[in-house]
Amino acid sequence: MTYSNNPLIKIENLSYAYPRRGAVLKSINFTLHSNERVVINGDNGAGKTTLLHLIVGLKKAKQGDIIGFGEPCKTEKQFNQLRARAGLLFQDPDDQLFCPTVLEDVMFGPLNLGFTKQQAIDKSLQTLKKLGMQGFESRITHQLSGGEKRMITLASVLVMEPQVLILDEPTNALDEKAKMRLLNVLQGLPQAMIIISHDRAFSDQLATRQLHLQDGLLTEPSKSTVAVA
Amino acid sequence: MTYSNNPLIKIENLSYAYPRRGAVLKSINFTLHSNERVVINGDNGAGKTTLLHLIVGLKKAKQGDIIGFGEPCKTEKQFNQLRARAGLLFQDPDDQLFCPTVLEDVMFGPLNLGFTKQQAIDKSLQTLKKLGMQGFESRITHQLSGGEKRMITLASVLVMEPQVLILDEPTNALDEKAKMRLLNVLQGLPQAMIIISHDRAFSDQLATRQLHLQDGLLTEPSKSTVAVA
Amino acid sequence: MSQGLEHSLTSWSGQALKHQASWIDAIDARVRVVCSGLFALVVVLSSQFAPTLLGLIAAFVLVKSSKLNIKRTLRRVIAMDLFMLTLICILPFTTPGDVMFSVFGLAASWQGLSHALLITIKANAVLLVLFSLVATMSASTLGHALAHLKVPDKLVHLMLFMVRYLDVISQEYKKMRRAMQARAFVLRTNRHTWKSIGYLFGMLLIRSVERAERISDAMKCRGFCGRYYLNDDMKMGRIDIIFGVCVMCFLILLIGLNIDDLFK
Amino acid sequence: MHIVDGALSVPVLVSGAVLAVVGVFIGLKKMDYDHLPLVGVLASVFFIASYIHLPLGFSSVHLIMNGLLGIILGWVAFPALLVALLLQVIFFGFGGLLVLGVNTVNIALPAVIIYYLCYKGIRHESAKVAAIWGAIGGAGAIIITSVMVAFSLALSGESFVLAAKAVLPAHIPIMIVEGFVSYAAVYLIHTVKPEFITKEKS
Ligand SMILES: Nc1ncnc2c1ncn2[C@@H]1O[C@H](COP(=O)(O)OP(=O)(O)OP(=O)(O)O)[C@@H](O)[C@H]1O
Ligand SMILES: Nc1ncnc2c1ncn2[C@@H]1O[C@H](COP(=O)(O)OP(=O)(O)OP(=O)(O)O)[C@@H](O)[C@H]1O
Ligand SMILES: [Mg+2]
Ligand SMILES: [Mg+2]
Repeated sequence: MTYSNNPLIKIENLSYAYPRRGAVLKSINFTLHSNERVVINGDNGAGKTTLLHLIVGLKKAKQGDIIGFGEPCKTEKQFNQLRARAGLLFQDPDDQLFCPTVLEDVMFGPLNLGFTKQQAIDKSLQTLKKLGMQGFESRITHQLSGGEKRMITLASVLVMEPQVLILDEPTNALDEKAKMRLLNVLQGLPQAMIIISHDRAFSDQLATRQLHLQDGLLTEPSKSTVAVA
Repeated sequence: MTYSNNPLIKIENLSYAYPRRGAVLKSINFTLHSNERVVINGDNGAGKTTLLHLIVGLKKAKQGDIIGFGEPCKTEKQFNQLRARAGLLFQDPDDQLFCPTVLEDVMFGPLNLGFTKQQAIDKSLQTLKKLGMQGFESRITHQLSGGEKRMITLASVLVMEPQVLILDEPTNALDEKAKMRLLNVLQGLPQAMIIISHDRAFSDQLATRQLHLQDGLLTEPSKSTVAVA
Repeated sequence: MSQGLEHSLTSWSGQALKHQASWIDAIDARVRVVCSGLFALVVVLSSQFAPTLLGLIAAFVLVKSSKLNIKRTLRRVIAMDLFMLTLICILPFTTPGDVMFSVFGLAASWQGLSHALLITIKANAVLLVLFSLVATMSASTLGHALAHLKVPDKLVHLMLFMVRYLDVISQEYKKMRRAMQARAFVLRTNRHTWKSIGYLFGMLLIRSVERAERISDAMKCRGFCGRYYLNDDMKMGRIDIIFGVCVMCFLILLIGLNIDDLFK
Repeated sequence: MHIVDGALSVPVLVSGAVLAVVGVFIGLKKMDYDHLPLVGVLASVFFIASYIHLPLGFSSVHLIMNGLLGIILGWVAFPALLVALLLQVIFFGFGGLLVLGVNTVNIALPAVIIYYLCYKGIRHESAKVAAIWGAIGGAGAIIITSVMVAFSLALSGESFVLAAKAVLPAHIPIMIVEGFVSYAAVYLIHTVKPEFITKEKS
């Protein structure tokens, strides 16, 4: 694989600790290039979710740098711009679907980006169609099934046209069929991705690179278990 | 395997429908004998959780009989006795842990069964030890990792000394290591079990019999896909 | 857009109720909200039987034409706080006036009875109108209507959030409650019960707070920076104006009946 | 606890509405958009609390928990409870439309009073002490609420005075239950996630 010169996301020496706990992440280094799909796995509580939240600035690292699309991010404003270009899919879809209807939920992002209402509606309908979810726009979000909720959250992230997709355990509690469907959709997307998954079969089919998070360190497990540093 | 004459749990013609939905379960028949470990799989929303809740009377069936330990169960009181002998592990451990500390949570069951506080403490400590969780008794439940939570919920069910264990997707969101640990513990337990799992590898190693729930029917998939009826 | 959505009556409890479409659905939400508010004002402030009774009849007509499920509606009206109903039963005995009958030396008066009846009629009329005009819209439509009626934005969004998460949290509550039941827990009148319920409630609070944090994060991730958008624009049509005028005329009639009685 | 439409006199209705508007206004001022999810979710929890029926002898009582809500939310309890009560009227027919103001004040004002009374105690380092303050807050809020309900009835006419007198004793069992439940709830929160109550609210 040929990497373009400019990494999309670059993390340098990132460390994090929760109050009254030992360090969760210890000096992590990581780069995401375009066309990559990096799967990160690791034990429960290894700090995977924490890492993703640090990347998009939902938590602030005490130490280390996050460079998104060539620009170092420090302030809330800088992270705000990063978030528009790096879409995060949460572990629990219920956290992400906070509007009463599907259309309102998908429109929420574009409206915040400054699109007019009509543009937002058009974009949302297009995105829903692309994911094969046309006809769902006036459904009530909390009455959807688990798999449907997952698809709508994906739509609400994709509608913002991010350059990077960040997915936190997208297959959680999905059955085989829903998993296959999601896999197909994700494989068809052009974006670079960072994916957390415990699911071997799923990650093997999706990943261009796999990493393992353990004891606060990010390691490349397959070849020689050497710390990526 | 030799079946004893008296099945532990017997279900006859059980049907269930949620209001304003089609039937979820259509005339299910099922028997659990001692020493059996039956794994049930099926798609999201197939009605697996519903079936388990019906068995222990958390939902009441409109039609059909549930015979637990030789006695037909109809009233809440009868089901309450059944529940003391058939322990149910919920799909999400967070739903089951509601006390501040591990010890209090494990004690909850024995206290409900009418044991004194001291007896309840003794029983709980014993059970925790048996599962290799000694030293956890004063930990705060909410701060445990996913795998630890699963073990504590298992302890809080086992402490009631049930004759049957009913497990709803016990490996959900567990990492590989926690899964192996759970598998070992479960294989070492003498109880008959009903287990729901999407996880092939896990169920293949644990099951003495596998069933498939689809379209409201419980079928034996492996041999000839004939309805068990 | 919002038409054809699920019935709001039970939308938070997650039951997909079949909402029977009726001509009421075609009326602008703002008109419905304002009309029911004014109706409540006029009926509650009436001092005579005739206008309240007329109001109740009008409420029945609305219930019929909005095709509410009669059984469910009745159940809800009867569910009106039992505590208040007992209060109403006390009234005849505490109001001085012409004696109707007496029990154990306590005299029940006609005036008291008529007062109690008046309260019952008023309360029911208002509720039925609310059920048929307001409760038949989806919660989000109601929210948008309130926002257009200059109810503060924050209050409207608070309502929308509540409607959205009532279901999620009540599911969580039910699951935890079932898990307790599965461990042979039975509600009794003792400290073990109260302690367990207290723990359950506390845990529910903590989980909800953590969820709220995750929701805020999810909103930030989609570019949210402190400003909400409401996306329904509402237009008044002919049917809205006709309906509004009819209700106004009816209310003026009710007011007139009151005045008429005052002059006698 | 919910007073129905039509029972109260006009002056009581009007003063209730005015007080409620003032309270809601202060609450909204103290609530940022950032807090919306938190307040919305907490209000939902309290909405659900009113569906928890506990047996008491031969009858049963349902939880109100406005004391605990006040301890957590302070003045923001006003908008939260207004919305919760509005939804209860529309969805379930508890209470009424015009008495919404009175009902909101009757439940939210005690919550705010408890907030100021228990502010210090609930932030005590010891979980047990904090829980006792929680119990005081839980039971206290019910007492204040029932006094206020009694007053709104008594002020609405001679004939309601007896009913108003009956309100207080009727609430004593609820008060006891609520005290115990609040004790356990605060104890749990204090052990599991102390920063939830001890952190300063912005
Ligand atoms: N708000 C918090 N306060 C204190 N500790 C926390 C907090 N959130 C997470 N932790 C702890 O930090 C560690 C890492 O959590 P994180 O959620 O990142 O794990 P994870 O790898 O995503 O696990 P999972 O696979 O279960 O999702 C865990 O030990 C967790 O208990
Ligand atoms: N309270 C409810 N009201 C109405 N429908 C419900 C309710 N609970 C579950 N259902 C529906 O009943 C069906 C069966 O649900 P159930 O939870 O038993 O599925 P499951 O097999 O356990 O799925 P999963 O693998 O996702 O856990 C689903 O279609 C679900 O949407
Ligand atoms: Mg995680
Ligand atoms: Mg299930």
